[in-house]
Amino acid sequence: MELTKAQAWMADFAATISQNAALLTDLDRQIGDADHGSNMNRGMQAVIALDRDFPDAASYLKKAGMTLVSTVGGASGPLYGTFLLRFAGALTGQTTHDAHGMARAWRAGLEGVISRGKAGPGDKTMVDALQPAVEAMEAETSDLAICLTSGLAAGEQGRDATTPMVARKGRASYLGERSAGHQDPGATSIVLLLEAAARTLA
Amino acid sequence: MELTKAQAWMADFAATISQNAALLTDLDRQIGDADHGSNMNRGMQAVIALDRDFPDAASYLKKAGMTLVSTVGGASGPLYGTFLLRFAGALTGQTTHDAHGMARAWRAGLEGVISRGKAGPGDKTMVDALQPAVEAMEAETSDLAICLTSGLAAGEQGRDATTPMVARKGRASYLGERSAGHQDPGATSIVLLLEAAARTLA
Amino acid sequence: MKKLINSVDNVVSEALLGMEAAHPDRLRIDHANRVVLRKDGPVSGKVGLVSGGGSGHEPMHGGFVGMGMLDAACAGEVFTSPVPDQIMAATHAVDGGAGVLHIVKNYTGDVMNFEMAAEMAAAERGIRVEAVVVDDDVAVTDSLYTAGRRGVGTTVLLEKIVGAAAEAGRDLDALTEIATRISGQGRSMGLALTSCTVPAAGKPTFELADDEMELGIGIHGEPGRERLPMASAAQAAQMLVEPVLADLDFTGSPVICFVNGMGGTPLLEQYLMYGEIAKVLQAEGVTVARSLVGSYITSLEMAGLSLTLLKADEDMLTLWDAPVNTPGLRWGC
Amino acid sequence: MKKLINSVDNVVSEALLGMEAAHPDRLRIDHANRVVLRKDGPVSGKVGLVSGGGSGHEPMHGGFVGMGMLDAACAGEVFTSPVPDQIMAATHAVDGGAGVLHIVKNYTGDVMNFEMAAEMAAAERGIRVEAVVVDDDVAVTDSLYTAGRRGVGTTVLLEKIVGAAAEAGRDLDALTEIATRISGQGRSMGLALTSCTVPAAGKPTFELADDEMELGIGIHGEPGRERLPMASAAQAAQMLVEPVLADLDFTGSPVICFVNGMGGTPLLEQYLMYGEIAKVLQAEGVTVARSLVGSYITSLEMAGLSLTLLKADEDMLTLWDAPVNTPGLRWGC
Ligand SMILES: Nc1ncnc2c1ncn2[C@@H]1O[C@H](COP(=O)(O)OP(=O)(O)O)[C@@H](O)[C@H]1O
Ligand SMILES: Nc1ncnc2c1ncn2[C@@H]1O[C@H](COP(=O)(O)OP(=O)(O)O)[C@@H](O)[C@H]1O
Ligand SMILES: [Mg+2]
Ligand SMILES: [Mg+2]
Ligand SMILES: [Mg+2]
Ligand SMILES: [Mg+2]
Repeated sequence: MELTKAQAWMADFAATISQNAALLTDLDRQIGDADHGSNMNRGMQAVIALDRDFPDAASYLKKAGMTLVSTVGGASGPLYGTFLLRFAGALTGQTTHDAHGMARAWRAGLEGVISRGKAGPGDKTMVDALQPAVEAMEAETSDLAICLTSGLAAGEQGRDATTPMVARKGRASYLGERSAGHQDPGATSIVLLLEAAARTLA
Repeated sequence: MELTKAQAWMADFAATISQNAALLTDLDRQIGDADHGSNMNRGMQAVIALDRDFPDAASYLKKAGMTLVSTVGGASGPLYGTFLLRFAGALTGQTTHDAHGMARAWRAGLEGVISRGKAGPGDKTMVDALQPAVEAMEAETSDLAICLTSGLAAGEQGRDATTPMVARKGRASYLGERSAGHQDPGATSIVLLLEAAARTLA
Repeated sequence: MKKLINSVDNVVSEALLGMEAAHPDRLRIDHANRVVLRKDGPVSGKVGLVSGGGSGHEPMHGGFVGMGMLDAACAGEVFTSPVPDQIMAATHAVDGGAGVLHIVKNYTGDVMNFEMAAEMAAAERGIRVEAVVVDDDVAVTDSLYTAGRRGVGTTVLLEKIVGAAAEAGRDLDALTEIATRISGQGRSMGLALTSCTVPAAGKPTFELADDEMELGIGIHGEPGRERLPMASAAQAAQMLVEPVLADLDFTGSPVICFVNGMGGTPLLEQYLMYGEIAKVLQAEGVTVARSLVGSYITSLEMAGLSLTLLKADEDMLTLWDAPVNTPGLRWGC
Repeated sequence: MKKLINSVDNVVSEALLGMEAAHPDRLRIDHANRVVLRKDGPVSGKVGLVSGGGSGHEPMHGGFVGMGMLDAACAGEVFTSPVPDQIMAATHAVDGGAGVLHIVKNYTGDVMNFEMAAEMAAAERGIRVEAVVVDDDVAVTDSLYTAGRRGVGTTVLLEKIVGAAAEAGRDLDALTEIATRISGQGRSMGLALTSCTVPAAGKPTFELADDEMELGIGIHGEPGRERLPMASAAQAAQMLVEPVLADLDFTGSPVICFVNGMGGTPLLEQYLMYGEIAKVLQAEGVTVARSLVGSYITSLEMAGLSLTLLKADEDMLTLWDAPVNTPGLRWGC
């Protein structure tokens, strides 16, 4: 992956988060603590304020991940941070920039999220958008653009599927049955990350 | 004054206060601390709960005054209590029950209020209803009923006249100019006392 | 109205039951008279300090009963001064033979009820009673012809300092003197973001829109002097400090700075405001020697803040630092 | 939204400025990392106690820093856990050579951020870090497959008791053991009459009608388990006590009873509720050995109350009584 692409991805994601911060916070108000939008926005503003001088995409995304860890807090900070750190780790040493590599990087990120947060499918978390997205990418490795758009489509479906779920992880789990009927904020922001990727990384 | 009349007066006043407690508290909410109705009601309920066995009106009204002092608190407790104590004192030894005696008793009560509270006419307090009422009674001593109804009429006028006043005594004084435009709660309850008197004491 | 109560008539008496259950080691409560008493009182040879007022200002006054502060507090109905019977009962209960000082906030009702009680206590038992009337609220225009200023935040500082002086064995004259001096050297100003609801009234005393605040409020949920558009913390700090400094020169001696939450304002905002106020004071050349931040003299659940400055001297600071052991204020022991 | 702030982005950092200005004698603040530190720390040879979490719960945790309680508290954004950098900075700052104990409330974010910090502190500096995770809220159904219970009121009691044990020189293993035991023996339940407004969100997290209350709330303004019609104080006391006693047997050993205001509930109601709760506990055969009443772990301006019971033993009671000198909790010195 080229450095400029990685930077365009983060810039696009930051802009999208900023536009959707109120929506994300509002979703979090319903089943959480009303801060997912401001958390992500604070973090992504710090990411785009980073120096633009990096040797490659991997070192840039690593720094972006550390920045999220250092500025976001809450559940999403370590999770998004770990995602980018692992994503960057999978890029390191990659020479070709194809759909295979892309899917591998997303898979690495997903696994970081799972190992940090211990959530599984159906727990009503960002994993429910991220996991189907990664699986769809892995099934579409002929073309990078197609890979990313099918990842996005699967992520959207995964996000929508969180609405009826009863949360078992994160703050929403405290609500028990009352968490059903609300879309998960973290799954929603993952789709924004996928959208930004589809727009910038192909 | 006969004991039964004094007791009828207090019973009537208690009932009237109870019916108007919300109104009095509401007036007090606007320029005070929203308790004049509940204060007076608490006191008058205690008065009507008194034993009915008294040698005469004077000793009964003295006990009623002490009861108000002991149960009402705030500004109105000492003021209404002192009013009744002095009123009762003026009855002591009175043998005839005429308008002269009535006016004298109200005058004594008024003077008690003034010496306790140091308010003068125009300070926007109960004195602004009580003082013109007493003066009207003193001017109509031919007939007891007429004496009381003219006292009431003058008290009503005095009460109405408090509305434009800027308070100089009591809590309303803290509002300065903003106290203008609101009827004084204590002047309002004094008119209820005059109404009860006009209904029961003639 | 939503409150954790059983019935509007029993709020005060039931709260006193809870207070007694929570502090059996330090407090004794005369429930018939609604008087909160120091468990180990009366202290023989010590001047008894009695305060009190309407309820709804907790921890003041009941929470300030204990070693180094008050000997008794009379709890009136919510926002209604106590009656003379209560004050007499308290005065008798704390009399250790050295006389009793009444600490009264300047409200017509409080002043009259304490006066009647003092007259009766003196007549009935020959107890020597002195009184200090606290009137520190600069929001109120003062004049010979009015009821004067309200007593607000300075009361807390006064009860602490005079309490320490009484504990140290000073006599009634000395206590009356220092109490009067403190009352003369303290000034306060408050603002509210919301009103509060007196249980018996059932609805808020006044209404404020979402973009309004009320400047110059007292402690009874009453409206203030001026309704203003909602201000920033920095502006609000100016609005509180300025009228206080305009009323009394606070430079040249150590000052106790007391930033008080009105009940519904979180400590987070109180600290933020303390920071803003400290900045303004520093710029004005005021030296803060001691500070107190918290909700100590409240108006039920009102959101808002008051500032109290007390021009102190070394004696007052030493008394301020002396041990105090009450439910509401405790240090040094 | 009406708050005494300057801008929603600076609430926490400006409140820390105010806190430092108010307590220069006891606290030192690392503003870059938003860490509240004990002025006289690190105490050589003593285990360092670090806690922290989202802001908006004041006085917890920053107000519990000082002799006999915490060595450092990390202040996250409002209701958002601190980041690993802050926790690492705190861990380094309090290390007196005897290791560091992290006191973490069981929220996904808090747990993950503290974990990352502990990993990094151990890797970078070789500091031995242990952690205790408090999860005492019986409103949350607990299971192996969920995030588990929230950490609420027991945290305050734990920080006091373990703070005293650390001050007494106990080592990291002993502190971890007693902290874990306290966490296992504390249970809490809360209710709210109103929600609260996160500054950055600008409106209340949930809405409650004038005749509704929310049972089983946490400390982040989040809705609870059940919306119920508004209850009397006596009923509310039952609703709090019953699930706590159903979860753990509190008879047979001394109990610390902590009745906590959520921020917007006046002390008058808190005491009234304490009385009601004490009655129910007595009827259930629970022996209250110590009690604490006040707003110590709050949700900004939320009106409501929580009950925490801790099954204590003589050692814990002695540690509870030991001197503590923090802005939020002070006695014995
Ligand atoms: N254990 C977990 N694993 C994966 N994702 C999680 C986990 N816990 C929470 N999340 C995600 O984090 C989101 C909430 O993030 P945010 O609101 O920023 O943090 P917090 O819950 O600490 O306030 C949830 O919507 C959910 O998608
Ligand atoms: N100094 C005074 N002299 C005469 N009447 C007064 C004085 N101060 C207050 N009042 C009367 O008392 C009324 C208020 O009574 P109430 O609300 O029961 O007491 P409080 O003001 O203590 O709450 C006022 O409306 C006024 O008529
Ligand atoms: Mg959240
Ligand atoms: Mg009134
Ligand atoms: Mg009153
Ligand atoms: Mg959060």
